[in-house]
Amino acid sequence: MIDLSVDLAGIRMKNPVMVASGTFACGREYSEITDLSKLGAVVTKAVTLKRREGNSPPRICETPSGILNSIGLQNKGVDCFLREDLPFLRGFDIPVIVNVAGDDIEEYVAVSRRLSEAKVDGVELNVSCPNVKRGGMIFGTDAVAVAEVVSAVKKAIGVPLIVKLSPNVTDITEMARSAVDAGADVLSLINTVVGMTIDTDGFKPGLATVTGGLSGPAIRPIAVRMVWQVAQAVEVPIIGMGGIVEARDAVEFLLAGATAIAVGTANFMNPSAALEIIEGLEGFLRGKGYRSIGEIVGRVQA
Amino acid sequence: MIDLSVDLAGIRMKNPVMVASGTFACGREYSEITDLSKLGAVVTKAVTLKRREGNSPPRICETPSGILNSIGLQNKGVDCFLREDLPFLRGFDIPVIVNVAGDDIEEYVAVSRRLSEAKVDGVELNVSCPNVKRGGMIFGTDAVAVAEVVSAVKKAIGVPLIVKLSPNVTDITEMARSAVDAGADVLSLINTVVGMTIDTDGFKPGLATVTGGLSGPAIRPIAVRMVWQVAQAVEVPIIGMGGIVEARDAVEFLLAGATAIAVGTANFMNPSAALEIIEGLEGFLRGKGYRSIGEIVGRVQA
Amino acid sequence: MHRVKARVESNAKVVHGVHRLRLSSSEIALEAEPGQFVHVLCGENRDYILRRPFSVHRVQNGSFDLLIQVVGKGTTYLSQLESGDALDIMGPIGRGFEFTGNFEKSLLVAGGIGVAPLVFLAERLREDGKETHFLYGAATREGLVCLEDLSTVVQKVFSVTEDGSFGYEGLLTEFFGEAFQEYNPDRIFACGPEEMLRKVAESTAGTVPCQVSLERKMACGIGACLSCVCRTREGYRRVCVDGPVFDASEIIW
Amino acid sequence: MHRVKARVESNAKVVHGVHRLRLSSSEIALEAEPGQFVHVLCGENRDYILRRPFSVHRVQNGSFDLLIQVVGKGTTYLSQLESGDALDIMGPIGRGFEFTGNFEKSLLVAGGIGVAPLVFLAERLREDGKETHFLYGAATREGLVCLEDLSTVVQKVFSVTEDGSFGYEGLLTEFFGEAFQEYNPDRIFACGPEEMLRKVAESTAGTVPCQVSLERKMACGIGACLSCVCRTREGYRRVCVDGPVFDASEIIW
Ligand SMILES: Cc1cc2nc3c(=O)[nH]c(=O)nc-3n(C[C@H](O)[C@H](O)[C@H](O)COP(=O)(O)OP(=O)(O)OC[C@H]3O[C@@H](n4cnc5c(N)ncnc54)[C@H](O)[C@@H]3O)c2cc1C
Ligand SMILES: Cc1cc2nc3c(=O)[nH]c(=O)nc-3n(C[C@H](O)[C@H](O)[C@H](O)COP(=O)(O)OP(=O)(O)OC[C@H]3O[C@@H](n4cnc5c(N)ncnc54)[C@H](O)[C@@H]3O)c2cc1C
Ligand SMILES: Cc1cc2nc3c(=O)[nH]c(=O)nc-3n(C[C@H](O)[C@H](O)[C@H](O)COP(=O)(O)O)c2cc1C
Ligand SMILES: Cc1cc2nc3c(=O)[nH]c(=O)nc-3n(C[C@H](O)[C@H](O)[C@H](O)COP(=O)(O)O)c2cc1C
Ligand code: FES
Ligand code: FES
Repeated sequence: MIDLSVDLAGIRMKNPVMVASGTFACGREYSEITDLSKLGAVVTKAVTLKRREGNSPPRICETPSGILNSIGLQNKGVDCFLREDLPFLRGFDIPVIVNVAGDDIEEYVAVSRRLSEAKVDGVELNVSCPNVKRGGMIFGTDAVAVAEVVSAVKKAIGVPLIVKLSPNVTDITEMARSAVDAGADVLSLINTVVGMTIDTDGFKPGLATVTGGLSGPAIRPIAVRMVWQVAQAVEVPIIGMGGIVEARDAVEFLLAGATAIAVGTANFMNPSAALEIIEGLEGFLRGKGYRSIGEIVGRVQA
Repeated sequence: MIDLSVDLAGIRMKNPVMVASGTFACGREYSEITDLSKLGAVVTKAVTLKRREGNSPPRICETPSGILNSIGLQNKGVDCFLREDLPFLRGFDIPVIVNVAGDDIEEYVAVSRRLSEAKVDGVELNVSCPNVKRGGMIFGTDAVAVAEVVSAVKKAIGVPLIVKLSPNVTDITEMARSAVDAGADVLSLINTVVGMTIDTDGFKPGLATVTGGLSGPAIRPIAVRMVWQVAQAVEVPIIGMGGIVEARDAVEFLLAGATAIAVGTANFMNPSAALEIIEGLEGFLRGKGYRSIGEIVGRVQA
Repeated sequence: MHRVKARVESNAKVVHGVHRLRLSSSEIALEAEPGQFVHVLCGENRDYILRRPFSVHRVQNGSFDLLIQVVGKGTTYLSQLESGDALDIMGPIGRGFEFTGNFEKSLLVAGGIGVAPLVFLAERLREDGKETHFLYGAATREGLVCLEDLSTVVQKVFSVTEDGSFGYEGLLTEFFGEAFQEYNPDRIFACGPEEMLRKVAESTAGTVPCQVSLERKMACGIGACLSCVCRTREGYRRVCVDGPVFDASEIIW
Repeated sequence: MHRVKARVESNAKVVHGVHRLRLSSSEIALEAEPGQFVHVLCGENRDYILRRPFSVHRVQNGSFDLLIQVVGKGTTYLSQLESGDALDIMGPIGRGFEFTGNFEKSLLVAGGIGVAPLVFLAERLREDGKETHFLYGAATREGLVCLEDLSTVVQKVFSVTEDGSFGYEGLLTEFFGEAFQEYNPDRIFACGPEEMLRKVAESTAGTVPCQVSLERKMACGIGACLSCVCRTREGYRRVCVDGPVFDASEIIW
């Protein structure tokens, strides 16, 4: 038996494979064609205090080996989440991590506190959504602002606090240290990279918001690099993501120093991507003669 | 007749298509299979004061829709460049722009002065090479350092000064403004994005330097976004690059606000890429009823 | 909704640039309703990574057809498939046309490849014994790819081509009023370019119920990612699962 | 060096996972020398974007062969080509084997698919009337794909397989000394995995001249990008144009 289980600052997962925020909604849609109970954990789409409309369409376009999105924070608000989605997710006996966004520190704190009271398994602070004009972005690219929001939320909750970092910064390790010093129990990286496309027939941007977030295989080398850099810089566990499509990709992140990984854009290509990666990881470890996933974490010879 | 000519702060080019530094050496190798005299301009591989060995191999690996490189600054030094390569390039009657790198401001100044005395058509300061450990990187990601090196070189030369920006920063417009305020006549963007891959069999990084520079179609959305942002922020002409493979890609950069564009990684796939893009641009403009390339620059409806 | 590896039974070039792909899947063939679509993985490629949505065009016993216009990479890939190839397909997906209501005469309005789901709908309407007319526009006679099929399914086809090579000359929307007058329908079902749908919707507003099938770029195709929304009176709604067919009166164009 | 659209004349599966591609190009066939390679665009794909280098394996009148081991995306693409398909090829490229010097008896050492350029070399050596022996190693009998071809071209083939299914059992390098003793060559030409080349080079150091053909990942393939360098006594040198064949004494392993 290969031991795939991991402990993320108290969040016990039977394997290191989660689904990335925003690409899996609250799992309901995918539950029809994939077995959620096999996942390491589910991370929900961002939840805010009140219902949000999100950005104007078009919200998506394709790029070489990637996609650009500008969904914005469309969601029904934390109350509706707790009423409708959390009970559903609880039915699968896997950790439920809730991605939280807000316009200001107060909103982050209020939403996180509600979730903590409801005993979700973890709160993931989305301090890095490039698609929200008000607030959001500033937190993710300024180390002082990151520290402020993290320490405010940390004081307000009693469940593990995950901070999701933006890759759109000069020095990712500065953000990481700042988040950890302020109380982050786990770091998630990376969120999407700011990008833009232009339709050369209509002379219009591909997205209504002009710029949006790039995800998918195209950004994987950037994500692996940042995970590796951050793994050298801080002690907390890292959830690695960015362009993971198959088990080998996940192994790259683990070798770079991630304790767990998340599958995002690949869900759109292959709704069973996460499940296939779990199997693939097991096969990989067996093939190399390892007995537990922890044995390869951070083992890149760099 | 479609007028493709552009004037980049005094550098007169018969069309806006150049080849990007480091992907075309000094043109000699490509001259066997492609007609250099048709290019808008050639930008050489980085030149330093003395001969350099460059980084240890492996120096390259493939990533989804991109490549990662860590050539480093291997070159024969400015004297050898002036003796062997410049006379060769002069034979094609197109502007010769020389990419300059260095370990410190003194080296940048010394190399640029020699080139200016030799009357090259433009100097492109590579303040952003992610593959050089000493110096290089710091200039490109710190606005004050960028300003220092740019103003020092500006004082020393009498030919147009192009500053090539690094995308590995939180705010590209800050770097752009800093370079322009310090005297940059033209901005080039983007250089490569720092990335990393790991060989999951050998547990070794794909590159001997561990991290390297990501280029190719994968980074195009990032490059288009930065060109657009910088075009809003400064008045000087911009040379856009990053993943341009065909004419439509070039049009994206022009619409975003670039006056000229450069073809890099695509040369490796298709050594005639630049020439085909020139033809394609002409066809594009004709098809849309434009008469000169300037008519579409910055015309994205954003 | 299922995810299946469907086998290509046949791939026929209908006219230049339009292919009819017959795919075997009894689950999808059995459950699909007119207006629903399937979400297709176009190869194991990592260059363009999203699935592509296509309406169910017709169903047979154990298989169904797609009618595919070749416009880009994904559709080029599909057009080159050969019998026996396998295709990763999710479906049937979405809210199709609502045609069980109380009405007598319907007018189906198809612009170009928008004809695909309307042929399926027309077949069902005939089974239900409804009187069905068809307003069908395309750039040229060649573009009216389903004309023969339709002739046996609907009462009358009103054809319009932009170059006048068949039927009336001009844009379909220029003749909508005339067709409406002629057939006097009490239901409209439309599929085609959004500009056409908007005009049809505006012409019918407040007169007869009109349903339109919308297109949006889609990522997940199953309601999770919120990338495909359109603006409706109830806020943004997902074209993939709240649509693709909407009551025209809901849409804010 | 030329850039041509070469037509695929034939694509034969030699054994499982190894294909022989015959490509028409009189320019390349005419100019290629043993040890040179061609740089091949493996499809119009934007997922993996670099060309792939392959040694010229044999030349005929107006065409040449590649011997391709399927290991990844590019080689899979090539293995699926059909006669009549066109392929974008640059070549011939690089410094091949130097075999015009003053020597009598050579030993060619091939590990696995490294046999590809050595068959071409052996043919030329025979034309020059030289005595040529061959040390040929692979994992299994199947992997000795050129054994039949070689039997008519060289004096003797010394075969080694890792599983002992043909010839001696073990690694080629374990038998290098024995083969060397047996044939007593005054030139060595080797191609195969770098570890094998290093061992062969070390065994011959200071005795007979030894040339090795190196492999590196390549971007431009024509000397411009400096991505393919190897360490030599004169500093980093480009495998694509300063090699791929080097005098073993130049290499710093
Ligand atoms: C519900 C629905 C049903 C459809 N039914 C049919 C049908 O029956 N027959 C048919 O030929 N076409 C149909 N389309 C359009 C079809 O999905 C696109 O033509 C196809 O996705 C183009 O893919 P491509 O790779 O060839 O083009 P590209 O232009 O290379 O595609 C680039 C991206 O844009 C998206 N895209 C491009 N055009 C459209 C479009 N019109 N609608 C939505 N996304 C688009 C693609 O999915 C892809 O993500 C339907 C679209 C929707 C939303
Ligand atoms: C000068 C030279 C001559 C060669 N001759 C032959 C030959 O005659 N027959 C043959 O089967 N193979 C030959 N090879 C190796 C061949 O180039 C690789 O097997 C091939 O590039 C693999 O491509 P892929 O897409 O299938 O594999 P992938 O593993 O998907 O390739 C990924 C990347 O690594 C590069 N790469 C992978 N393996 C090698 C390798 N061994 N050497 C250089 N680059 C590599 C690819 O070019 C590509 O850029 C030669 C290599 C060189 C440098
Ligand atoms: C459509 C879409 C919506 C997303 N929404 C969120 C979100 O609400 N909160 C968040 O923190 N990240 C969000 N992300 C970012 C992903 O969680 C992930 O960090 C990123 O996409 C990189 O991983 P990938 O390349 O595997 O998709 C979203 C990504 C996509 C593609
Ligand atoms: C192999 C290689 C070497 C490069 N060397 C240099 C260099 O010496 N100086 C420089 O300013 N940029 C260098 N670059 C960056 C390119 O000029 C260009 O900015 C970048 O690759 C993005 O463009 P592309 O995606 O079209 O390649 C190099 C890029 C590559 C791929
Ligand atoms: S495509 Fe994802 S919600 Fe519609
Ligand atoms: S591959 Fe570019 S120099 Fe050799």
